[in-house]
Amino acid sequence: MKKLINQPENFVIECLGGLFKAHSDKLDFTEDIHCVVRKDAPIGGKVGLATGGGSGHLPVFLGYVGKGMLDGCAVGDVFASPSSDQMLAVTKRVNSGKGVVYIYGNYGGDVMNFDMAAELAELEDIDVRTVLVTDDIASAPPEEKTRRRGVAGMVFAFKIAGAKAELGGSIEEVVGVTERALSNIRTMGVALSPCTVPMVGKPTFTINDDDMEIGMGIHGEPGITREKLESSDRITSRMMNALLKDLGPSKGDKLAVMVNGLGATPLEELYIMYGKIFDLLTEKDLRVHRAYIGEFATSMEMAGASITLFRLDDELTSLLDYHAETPFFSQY
Amino acid sequence: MKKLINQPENFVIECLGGLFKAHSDKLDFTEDIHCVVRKDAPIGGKVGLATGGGSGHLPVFLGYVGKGMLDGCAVGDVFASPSSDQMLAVTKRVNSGKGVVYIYGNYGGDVMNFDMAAELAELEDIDVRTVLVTDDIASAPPEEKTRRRGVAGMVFAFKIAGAKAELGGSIEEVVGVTERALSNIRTMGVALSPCTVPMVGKPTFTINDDDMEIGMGIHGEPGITREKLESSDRITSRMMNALLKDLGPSKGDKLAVMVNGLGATPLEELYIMYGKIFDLLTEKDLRVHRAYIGEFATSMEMAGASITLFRLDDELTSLLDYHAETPFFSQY
Amino acid sequence: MDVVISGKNVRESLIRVSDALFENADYLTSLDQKLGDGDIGITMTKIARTLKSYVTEQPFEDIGKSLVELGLVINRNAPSSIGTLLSTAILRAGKVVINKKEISTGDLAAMLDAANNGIKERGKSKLGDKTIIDALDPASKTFSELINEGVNLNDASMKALQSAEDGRDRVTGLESRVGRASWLGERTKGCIDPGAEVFVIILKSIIGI
Amino acid sequence: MDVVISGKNVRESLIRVSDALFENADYLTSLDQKLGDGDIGITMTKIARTLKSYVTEQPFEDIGKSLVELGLVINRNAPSSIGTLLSTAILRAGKVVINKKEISTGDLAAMLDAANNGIKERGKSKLGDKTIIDALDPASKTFSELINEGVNLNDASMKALQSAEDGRDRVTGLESRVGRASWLGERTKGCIDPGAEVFVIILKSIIGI
Ligand SMILES: Nc1ncnc2c1ncn2[C@@H]1O[C@H](COP(=O)(O)OP(=O)(O)O)[C@@H](O)[C@H]1O
Ligand SMILES: Nc1ncnc2c1ncn2[C@@H]1O[C@H](COP(=O)(O)OP(=O)(O)O)[C@@H](O)[C@H]1O
Ligand SMILES: [Mg+2]
Ligand SMILES: [Mg+2]
Ligand SMILES: [Mg+2]
Ligand SMILES: [Mg+2]
Repeated sequence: MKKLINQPENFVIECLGGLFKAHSDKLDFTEDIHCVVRKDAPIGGKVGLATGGGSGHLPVFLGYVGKGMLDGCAVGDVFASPSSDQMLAVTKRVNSGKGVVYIYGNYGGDVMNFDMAAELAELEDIDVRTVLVTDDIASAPPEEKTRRRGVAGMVFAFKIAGAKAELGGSIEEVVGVTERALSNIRTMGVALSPCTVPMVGKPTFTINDDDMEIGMGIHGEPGITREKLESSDRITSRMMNALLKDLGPSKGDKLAVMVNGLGATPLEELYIMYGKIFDLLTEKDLRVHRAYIGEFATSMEMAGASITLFRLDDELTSLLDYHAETPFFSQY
Repeated sequence: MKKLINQPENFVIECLGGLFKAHSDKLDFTEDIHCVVRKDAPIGGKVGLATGGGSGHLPVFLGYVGKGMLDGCAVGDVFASPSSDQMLAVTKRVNSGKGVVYIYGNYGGDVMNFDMAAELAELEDIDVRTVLVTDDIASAPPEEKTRRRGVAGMVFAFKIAGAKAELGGSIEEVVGVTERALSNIRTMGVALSPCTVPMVGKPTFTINDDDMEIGMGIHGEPGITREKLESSDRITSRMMNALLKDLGPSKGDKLAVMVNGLGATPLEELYIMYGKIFDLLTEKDLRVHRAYIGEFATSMEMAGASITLFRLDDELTSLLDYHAETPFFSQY
Repeated sequence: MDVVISGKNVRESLIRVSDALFENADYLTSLDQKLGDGDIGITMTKIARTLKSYVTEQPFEDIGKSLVELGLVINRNAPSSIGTLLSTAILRAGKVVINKKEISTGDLAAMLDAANNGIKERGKSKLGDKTIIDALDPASKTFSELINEGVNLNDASMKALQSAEDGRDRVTGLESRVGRASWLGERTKGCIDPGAEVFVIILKSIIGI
Repeated sequence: MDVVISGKNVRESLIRVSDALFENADYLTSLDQKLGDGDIGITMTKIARTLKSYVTEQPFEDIGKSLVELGLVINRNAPSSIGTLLSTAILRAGKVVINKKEISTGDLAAMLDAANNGIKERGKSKLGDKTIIDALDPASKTFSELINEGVNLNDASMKALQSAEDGRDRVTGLESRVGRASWLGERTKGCIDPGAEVFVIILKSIIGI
């Protein structure tokens, strides 16, 4: 895959350089450029929200730093965790005294580093809580939910936590509602082509020209099955069956739906998928409250898409509807 | 290139089907599904704004139908013009009596069909004016500007016209300010890989693994030169030199900048380009008023990017800053 | 004695055109790939399909009215550059014979002339720009002259075809100056213009050779 | 007579570790490609580079303090799973000998034990999960026992290495239960765990073989 880049080693810092040149009105960094925070952080009286993770997934993660969403984000190398002291720096900067909630995807490197950051922050009397995102149903069976990876569903977690914090929720309330949201969020993806980590220079995996991998993760982690590419309707139905089985909604339930492009897949194809998803949900007497169709959590130039279902209750609905504004995501 | 589609013949109608299922609160269609209009069209007392063009460029064209932008859009097959009666249906639906302005890219099929639509509309006493977008500097020399193709710069034209119309401008004022905007807009693109029209089934062009085409159009039209892929900084500098030469801004001028991904190129790479663009402009004492970085006018899964420069005066600045809200573009 | 062309004749010739366009779709695409965006075969298939279904359903009682309608339907189904121009041509040709159940050779000449002018107006291009015009315009002129001189339909048609082919070939060495191909500049020299070739194919199949 | 290890000795062994990690980067990546995301070579190169530059600049006057600092720098430069675990190990090992200019074999045993516990705490994994622990834990136990029994440094080290290699090999046939590899399930059986192999390589180069 060809890239518009300079030295691969500089990929992340140059990307961040461009980011701050473009959005210096809204974003700032603290200590080092990998520690991205809202310009107005800390927001007095508000619980701080921080995330972190590898680069290569824009708008995830830093794209959700902004009003009504997150306060800060520690940015790692492509597909690699940031360090504990980067997360610590973010934590200190976004803490207004009401504590900081970490919300991020369940990957080993991130968990270890953010646990370290949390321990260090606590030494400085910052109350840190952690909510792990484990929405990828293809990564472990329901009995082992805690082993699941975190993928596009984290955007909904950011949204819910962000609204609750902005509305003045306590740290317990923010953690509580975010966990409740996550227990109602399920994602599954399909990949058609790999991506290339700039420093590695070759594709993360190989896949035949007429094959797809259902259930693949956003770093190219193995999915459930690799087989011949099928029609969009058929793939969508299969993913929806798996998601609905895992989520188990009841007739009349209200959902938010995200159809997320992994990178190379055109918006047109995401809308074709959404058309089918809408029909399948309608058949089952499930209502779509909001649809998010676009690129929300990517794997650089990977072709493919993921579907996220989010079952809403009244509070989750009003938090999802709450306004948000970041350089990459806005809703009014 | 692998696609998540069903029957290629149904690509456009299924995509539109998904669109209306997702955005029925904001969008409607008239006569046939290819005629997309604002749900609240016609807006009393407002000049109507219509565009049209082939599919495969989302968010262009229909993505800019909404508040503060366009009132309607006629949608063609992939990379093909809609028909004159589709454009006519849109025209009738968006006309509130103050006339309708067509703003679209300079492509033969579109010009002929929209001219036909305009003639037919005039028979029904609708005042139709046309503003052609010709921003792609790679498609013809400055002496033959009217031959140039319309590419990503059209989004700025939609924005300016949309704000002016929303603010109550007359048809002459809307046309005038849109033409002035376009005389200050220049775009140039670079392509690294082709895309595939679903019904054709093979790539629109071939390009060696280590080559790029500078100046390529958004349907794969030939550019200025095909050569070995260079670093992002070098490519960006070359495109910026050509753009600045053609636009001829003076020290201290204020610009809007768009870095537009063609499809497969990750956001990270667009930000790397923007970092360089910002530095080059700063060196030349040019100020960036607003930066738009993302996918605004695509070619399905083509890899590559375009840069658009838009020189602003006071009126253009305030029109650019005016709020807009469509399912694909919002600014507050 | 003057030849009289019935609605049935018109239908038959349009079915031949449809067949020829289906057959030549891939060949025409290969020409458009060199000069444009390679979609002319898709357009021709759409037109061929439209012709076949329209002609099968329509009695062509009023030849003019049927052709006008056909032009509109073609525009709806195949609105690319060449599709729009052909739809304009058919529509304009139809207008000349509105209300007629039979047409004369003189009508045919007037129809071809109207088609030619329609395409020129709609496309705003002129002889030498390397478009369909470069085949259509000389063919139309030759046909009108010969019919005026009393030459029979068959001979006039064959001479018109010769003019169309000559016109197409005359511009092959030139640069395309209109549409997508114009952006290729120099690189278009030596390539056959697909639109001119389309006209030759259509004319041949109308004549029935 | 007890062996005494100086700051200079520690620096030299860390330089050997650095060299070994550079050398084995591609090999380790090939293991991680089967089990994980294939980035372990990048991590090892980052650690090797950090070791080399840190060790060159630092006198290792206070061995413990230098190691603690080194651990922090490694975390900053290589915060992947294995990078974070190794940085934790070095930091914990350093804490045991803070303020010391020389260390004894007993210190070494305590350091290895602290590293082992540090990795267990940080990674929350246990023996048999098929991780670095499966090489490190038995090596640490063997070393402590032998040093306690008065066995000399060289023999104790060699036996510890043997335990590490045995531990690594013992889990190769098992399923990975932790980290990225755990998502591969069944397919991990028969693949060497890259983290366990990293520990063997590090231990070998500390010993100097
Ligand atoms: N303005 C014009 N006037 C006359 N003929 C034209 C014009 N533009 C295009 N053509 C003809 O149409 C042909 C290309 O048709 P088509 O493939 O439909 O174009 P596009 O794909 O660019 O819409 C050309 O070969 C030329 O003969
Ligand atoms: N929680 C853990 N506890 C102990 N060792 C672990 C743990 N997670 C991963 N490892 C070790 O790290 C190795 C993988 O390291 P690395 O490639 O950095 O992981 P990743 O790329 O997934 O962050 C594994 O082979 C394993 O030995
Ligand atoms: Mg990794
Ligand atoms: Mg075309
Ligand atoms: Mg064409
Ligand atoms: Mg790894």
